[in-house]
Amino acid sequence: MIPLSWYLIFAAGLFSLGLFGVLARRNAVAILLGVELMLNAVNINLAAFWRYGNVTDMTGQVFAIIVFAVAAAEVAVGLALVISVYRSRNTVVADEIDMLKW
Amino acid sequence: MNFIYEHLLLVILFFPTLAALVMLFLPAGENKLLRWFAFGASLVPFILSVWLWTQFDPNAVGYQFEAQYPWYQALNSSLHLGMDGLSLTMVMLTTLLTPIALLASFSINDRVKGYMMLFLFLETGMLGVFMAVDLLIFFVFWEVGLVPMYFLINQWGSPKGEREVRSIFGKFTMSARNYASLKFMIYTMGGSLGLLLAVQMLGVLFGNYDLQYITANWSNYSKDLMGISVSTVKTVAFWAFVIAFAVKVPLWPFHTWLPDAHTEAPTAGSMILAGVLLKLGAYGFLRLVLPLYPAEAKYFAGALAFLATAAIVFGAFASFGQTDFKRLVAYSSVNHMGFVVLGIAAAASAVGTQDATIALNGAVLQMFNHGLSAAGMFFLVGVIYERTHTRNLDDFGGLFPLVPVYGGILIFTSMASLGLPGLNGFISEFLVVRGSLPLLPVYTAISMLGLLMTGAYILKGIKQVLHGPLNEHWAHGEHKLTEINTREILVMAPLMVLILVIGLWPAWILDVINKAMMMLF
Amino acid sequence: MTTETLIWLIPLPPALAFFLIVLFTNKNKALSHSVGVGAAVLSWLASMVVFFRALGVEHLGEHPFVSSVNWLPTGDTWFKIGVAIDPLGAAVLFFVSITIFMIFLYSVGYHNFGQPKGDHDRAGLPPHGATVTDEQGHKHTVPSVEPMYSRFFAFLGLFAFGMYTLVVSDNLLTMFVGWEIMGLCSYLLIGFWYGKPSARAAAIKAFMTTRIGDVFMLLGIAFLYSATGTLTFREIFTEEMLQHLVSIDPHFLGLTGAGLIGLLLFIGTVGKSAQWPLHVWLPDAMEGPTPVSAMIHAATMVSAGVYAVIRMFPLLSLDHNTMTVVAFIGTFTAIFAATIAVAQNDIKRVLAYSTISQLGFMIAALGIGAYVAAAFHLITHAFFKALLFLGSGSVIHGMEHGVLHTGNHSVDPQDMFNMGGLRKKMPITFWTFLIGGFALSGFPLLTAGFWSKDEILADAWANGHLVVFVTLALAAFMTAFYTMRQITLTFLGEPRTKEAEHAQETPWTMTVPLMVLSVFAIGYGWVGIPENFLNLQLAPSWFHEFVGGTLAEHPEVIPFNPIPLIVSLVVALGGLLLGWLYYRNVNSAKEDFFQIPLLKNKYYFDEAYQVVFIKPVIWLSEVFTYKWLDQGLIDGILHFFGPATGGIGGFIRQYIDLKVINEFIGDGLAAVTQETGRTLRPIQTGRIQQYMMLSLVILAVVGALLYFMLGAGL
Amino acid sequence: MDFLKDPLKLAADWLIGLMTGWGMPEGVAAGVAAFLGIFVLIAILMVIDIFLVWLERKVVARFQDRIGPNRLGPFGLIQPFADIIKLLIKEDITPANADKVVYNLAPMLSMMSVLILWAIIPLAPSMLGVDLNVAALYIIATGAIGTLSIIMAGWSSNNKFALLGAFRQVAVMVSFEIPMVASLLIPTVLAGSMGMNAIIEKQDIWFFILSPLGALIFLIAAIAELGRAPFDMGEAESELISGYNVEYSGMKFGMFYAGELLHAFTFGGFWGILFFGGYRFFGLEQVSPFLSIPILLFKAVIGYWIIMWVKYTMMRIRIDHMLAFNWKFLTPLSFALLIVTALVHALAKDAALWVYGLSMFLSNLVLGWIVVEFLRRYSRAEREKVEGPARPAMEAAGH
Amino acid sequence: MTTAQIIFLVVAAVTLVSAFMVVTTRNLIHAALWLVATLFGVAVTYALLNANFLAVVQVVVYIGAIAILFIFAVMLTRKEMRDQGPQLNSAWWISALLAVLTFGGLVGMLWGWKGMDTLASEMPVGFDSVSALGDALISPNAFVLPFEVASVLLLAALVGAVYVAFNPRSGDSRK
Repeated sequence: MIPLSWYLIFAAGLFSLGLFGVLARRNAVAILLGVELMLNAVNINLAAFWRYGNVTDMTGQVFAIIVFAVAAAEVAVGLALVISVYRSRNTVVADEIDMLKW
Repeated sequence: MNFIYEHLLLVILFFPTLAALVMLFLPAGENKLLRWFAFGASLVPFILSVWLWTQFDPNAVGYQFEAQYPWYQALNSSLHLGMDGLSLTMVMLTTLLTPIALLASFSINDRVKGYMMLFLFLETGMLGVFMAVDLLIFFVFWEVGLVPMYFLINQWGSPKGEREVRSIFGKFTMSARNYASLKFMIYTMGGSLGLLLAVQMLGVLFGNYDLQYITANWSNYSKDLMGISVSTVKTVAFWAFVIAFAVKVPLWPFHTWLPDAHTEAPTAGSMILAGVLLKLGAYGFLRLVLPLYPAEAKYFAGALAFLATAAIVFGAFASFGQTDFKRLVAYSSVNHMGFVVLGIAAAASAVGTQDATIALNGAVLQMFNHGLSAAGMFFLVGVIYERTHTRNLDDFGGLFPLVPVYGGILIFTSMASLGLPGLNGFISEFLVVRGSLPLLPVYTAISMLGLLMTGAYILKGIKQVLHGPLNEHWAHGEHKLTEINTREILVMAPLMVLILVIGLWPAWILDVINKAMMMLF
Repeated sequence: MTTETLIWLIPLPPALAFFLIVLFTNKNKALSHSVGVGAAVLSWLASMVVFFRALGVEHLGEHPFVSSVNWLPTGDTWFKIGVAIDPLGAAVLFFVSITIFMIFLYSVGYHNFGQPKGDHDRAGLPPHGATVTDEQGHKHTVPSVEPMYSRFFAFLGLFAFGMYTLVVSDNLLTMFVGWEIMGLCSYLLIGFWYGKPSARAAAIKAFMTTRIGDVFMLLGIAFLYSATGTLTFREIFTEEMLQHLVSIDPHFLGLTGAGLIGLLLFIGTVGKSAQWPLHVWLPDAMEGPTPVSAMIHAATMVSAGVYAVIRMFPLLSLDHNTMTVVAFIGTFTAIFAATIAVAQNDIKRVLAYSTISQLGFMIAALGIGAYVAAAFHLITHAFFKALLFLGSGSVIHGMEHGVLHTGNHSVDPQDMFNMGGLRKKMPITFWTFLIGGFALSGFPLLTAGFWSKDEILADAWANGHLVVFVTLALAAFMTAFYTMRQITLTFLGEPRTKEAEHAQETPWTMTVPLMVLSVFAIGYGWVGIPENFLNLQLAPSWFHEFVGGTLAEHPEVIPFNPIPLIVSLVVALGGLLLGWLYYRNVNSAKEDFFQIPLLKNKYYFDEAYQVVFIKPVIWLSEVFTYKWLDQGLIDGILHFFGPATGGIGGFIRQYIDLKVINEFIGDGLAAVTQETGRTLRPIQTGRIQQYMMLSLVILAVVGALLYFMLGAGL
Repeated sequence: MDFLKDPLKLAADWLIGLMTGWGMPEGVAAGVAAFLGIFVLIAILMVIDIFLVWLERKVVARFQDRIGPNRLGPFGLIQPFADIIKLLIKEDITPANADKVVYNLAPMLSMMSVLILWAIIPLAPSMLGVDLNVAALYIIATGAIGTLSIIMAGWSSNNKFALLGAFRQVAVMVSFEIPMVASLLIPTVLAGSMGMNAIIEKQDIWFFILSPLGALIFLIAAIAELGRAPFDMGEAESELISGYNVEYSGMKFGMFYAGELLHAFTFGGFWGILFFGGYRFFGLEQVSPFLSIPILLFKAVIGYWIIMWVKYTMMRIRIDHMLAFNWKFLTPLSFALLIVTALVHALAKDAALWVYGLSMFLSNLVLGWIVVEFLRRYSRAEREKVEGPARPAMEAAGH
Repeated sequence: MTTAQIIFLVVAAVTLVSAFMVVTTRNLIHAALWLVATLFGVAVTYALLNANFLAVVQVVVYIGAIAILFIFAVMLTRKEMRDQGPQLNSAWWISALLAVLTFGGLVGMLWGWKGMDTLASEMPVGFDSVSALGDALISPNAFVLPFEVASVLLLAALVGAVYVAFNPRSGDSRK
């Protein structure tokens, strides 16, 4: 059978890939894509811990569900922001959106 | 339903707050909606407390419907609610008077939303004091009640009027309602500072604020505290408690905020102020002072009785000396509440005897009765003030033919206030006098002077308003005085019915009070 | 229905009538008086049934009708209220129910039921008359109906309720309830025409004066209650209870407990029964409509005072000092009021003082221990005084006819000097008034007043109270004198004014009560003829037997003595004769020798009270308590705090906050912070990913540090 | 009898036995058998699909007062086969600058999203792919794949009309997913399970009778989800030529086309399953799967026919009206209905069956009435805002 | 190597490769589509973990809504069909280093954990994880409050997103 470590390492990999996307991509939408990957990695962990822990205790799954909700909210607001920024500044490159300093 | 039953006190306590929060989302301009909503919302606690009354077992010892919710765990203070016959009576009074006061406020057109919300908050504040079985919670609700009242007086009080403040530093004027609200707020808060300190001392000493626990342990606590002998500490703490409550009751000479606040408050504010807020002080005496400081209370019973008698006598005299109708009624509260404290003082001097029980019965019933009659009186003053925009007794005269129904109601309510046998005030005053006479004969005898003057000022009020030659100013034209309307009659109706019912058959409520008093003391 | 239930029900119809009229029928005059009179009839019927059943019971005094219920919980016990009818109660109930019924009936006519509405009548003022046009087109002014007709019956109903409650109650507290309800009603009824300032003042005076007494009485009740633990008469008037009361020492003027309680209760009576020095309200109470005067002075309220004293007699009689006080007050009032009555011109005022005087008789009788005589006089007096008041009302009513006819409103229809010769105009009124007057004067053998007054005098003589005897005899003489003065001035001779010429007999609703009452004014005396009158060995006096049975110790029948009889014959007949002789020639107030200013102004008691009590109280209230104490002293102290706090605050702000905290600490810190910030500003690039990297690096570093420093055992 | 009772198991056992007899490991054999089963099912579906084309054309012809295909074979039955041959032999064009991978993937996904729906359709009590305990959600999930296919098609075509069509279609599908979910939850609530078999077994009374309003909402949402008229935003011939599939030709177009028809048929089947008792028909399903399959298919055809009926009688609705209709009307209504259903169910589930049924039905009726009444007033107010207050008829006649 | 392990490895590999493509592809639409593939992979992982509900919801929410939104957003925020310029910023190598470090750190930290070799727990007989999950979500003793808070969060996000993205210049279509 599959030991827990496989899932954890798989999730860690996914998380690191997402992190790379977040840190390295220029496009704001792509950054959000990376964020999604990270969230999914977390969810895998949650589900795995549920499955490998006490199955009757649904905490892991509930957490995952709430992460879904948070992710949906985050995407909705994040993309709305991106579109809004695009409308006013005509760019979605994260480096160029740097007015909020000093 | 089961949930409500299990958390009945909590629901009653916070339903008004909840309703007020919901009101926040109602449109501000819809006065009708806001009024009816607030009124309807305040009916719910009333209905629930009627249910509470039916579910209440007067024979059971201790608190009923007890419920404990975590609140401030670091201090071991919890939202601990409970109900015995004493608080039940007061809760009934509060939940009854609030809808009535709200119904009475239907004529308010200015910022209705804020007004109604403040009223609902006020209800929670008052109920909290009556339900609290935790000293800290008691104090919190005690202060919570002040804030809405302050704004009600300050914002919705009588718009006219200047008040000249004279002091040794010179004279200045400020608007009357501002003066009154400030005086009310600062006086009450200042009075309760000592209470806060004493409560904290108890909390530190016992590590929690649970009233039952502290009551059981404090009265026979005998170790020295902070290097001071325990009796000194107890005496100081006793007076800290007493002053806080005496300001609220109010006892002479702490009473001068009352005529100002009552006079300037909006009608419904005065109703609640006189009907319930004053009871908080007396309730404090019964709930905290007597159980916590039996020995000190007994020792200082004479002093308390002196102040009570002074309140009765001077209150009556001052009331008689007024030319302002509302101020007259306001001073009558000083007079009537004096009887409550007299009863309490008498009981303190001989806890456990039958005389004491009778005096306490009288005091508690007097609290309830005064709640009914004072609220009614203030409302009636408000009714006529709304129509004439004056409270000066000399401006009225002979209005009876114009407003026969109003006149009848006014006389009825006045008579209840006067203590006419057959109406509620008599029962309680008689019980207080009966209970106090063997214990404090001199003070009781002197307080009879107050009783006499009660008649004088009540009759003065009726004489100046209703009787005598008609002041033609109010008979014709745009100033024509209109009769009390159906809504206003509906406001008075429950009060009047209760006044009569208690006057004729007091046993139903007195039985609960009596059993509670027997168990408490 | 058992008698006990019936007793409970006696007070109810008038109370129900009150509520019915107030709440429902107040718009309809006919319905209102039907309800009111109907209630009076019901109560009367019930009272009669109870009375006759009481008559049929042997030893009613020992086994009265009683019934009680729990009312107030007082600790472990209950305070009970209940009803009881013993012989005294039954006798009082008898006259109360009849007079109340008569007064109700009388009021219908008195308030001009069936007449048109007045032209300018207004609620709160007496009706001024209405103009009607007959078939020929002539305009007449006729009496107009009272605008507050329904209200009057409502008040009467409440009043009757109070009285019945008082009579049937078996304890002091409910008695006090009835007592005070009557006080309220007297206030309302005296001030019935509240539009008149005099009426308004009189109402307040009545209420306040009686309240002085009531307050003491309440104190007495409370004292009694706490001393005995009960207020029920039966339980108080037991041997051991009374002994216990005597044994209490209240440390007050050397009185025993019983004496002090008795005194306190008696002060209540002084107020209620208008005894000196609290008598001042009663003459002023004449401002009310006449049925009210009758109600207050005859049937109910003042009787209630005496009734209470009679009730409490076993207690009062325990202390010698108290009895002396009672006797003194009664006797003094009797003579004092009689002297004033001589100088009054208002027909009702004379009767008012006469009432005070007669009540003094009763009180004096009690003071000397003449229990039965007092009760007897109470009842006979109630009948004939009600008769007199109603009669005077009838006279006034007739005079008002005349006033309306001539239209001259300056003529006072109550002034006796404006009357004269009314016997022809108002025959029924005249004859009934004559009966009443003779009864009051104690016209020998025939009238009730003779028998009762004679009994008092006989008791006084027999018990050796010579001072009392002489004074009362003098008062009785004066009573006869002023009564005859009144009759002469009012009815005899020729009309002195046009108005008197045009006076008219009143309608049947007014005359029937007069006739009924005159029957009792004569007949009721016969039930109390002493058994050894003139040593004739008649049948035992029924009244003496019956009412005397109330007391545990049956009062003894006093032996016959001719001296008091002769004295009372002389004073009655002499007074009447003298009055007639003198006043048949007097035609105006100026000719009257007895218009002495001191008497006419009632010994200046009102003025004295004004100066001694009322003015100081007003000063005490308005100036001392409110202005000086509250607004001056207490608020002054308070107002010290506000500005003082403000001053301290100002100082702190000026010298500490602004200088030290703001300028030195606050601004200095801010300058440092600003400089630091300016230096570090470039770090902020605004690029989110750089921030994230940085934070991640820091997170990693901190995490690693924690991991290694806190140990790998995590 | 066994064969009649459970032919599938019999066949599977036989197959597995046969293959293990050849020396295969049992697991592999089971896998192969399952695969074969899937293959057979898909094959049958494809055949059905072909006949659906014929049916659709016939029915639309009847609606439009025509005869429809009638030349090839009896009643033109051969016509669809001819169509397929035509599609297969047409030139396979990929537009220039198109994203080729995505372009080619889209029709496959479209077809796939329909076919995998059949994994959870119970043809008979014992005959279904998987008895998923989240089957109701599964329907939505496959819808998501459909959505994806459409947007992929629209984007990869490198055509503005295609993109616009895809946008519109996707907006509609995403929006109407919400009332769809809510109405799917109604059978779920009533049955207490999301499993299809459980839902069918609970339907002693058709859920259509317990919740007619729910069935109606499901139907409307399904039509929108299918992108069929009156909600055919993605195609909208008059505006967008053919919408997202404008650049497709040959069998790729054929896959979109066939997918849509099969999808409609499938939703007709789901309608039957969720609200009309699925394979149940007065106990006949107990006799043999050979009876229950026709029952289900018959119900599916009825559902499909109703969907067609709607399509060919309603005119297309403007996109903003459609979305407003969804967000402002259908979604709130579906939630309200869900709440009411749950409440009534909770209150009345222990009552007698007829009480339960009646209260359910009546509550639906009342809610429907309230909604209709509300709509009437709202639209009157809207009309008055535009036209001014309605004049009395008399006065209007006078002008 | 059991069948499950093989399946897992395949799925994981596909997922990770897709994820890698997500963060590196130049074409953003492709990135979004690769994200879909990744999400599918994750959904399959859930299914492998017997979390049916999560798997289905993953498809519904992530693919049906979030991925679609991404595609929309990508399309709405570009002027040309093709992506211009570099898709990675200049400091991408630091990011890569950080990502690798993170992975290394995570794995390193996990490596020493004794629970790594845990095997999946036994499913109790008759245990329905979906209904258990439903109970947990609405039970007052469990997660009803977070659940409700999450719903409020969603509502707030909905309103906020509409407000933020609403173009005031385009105005209300109804006017």
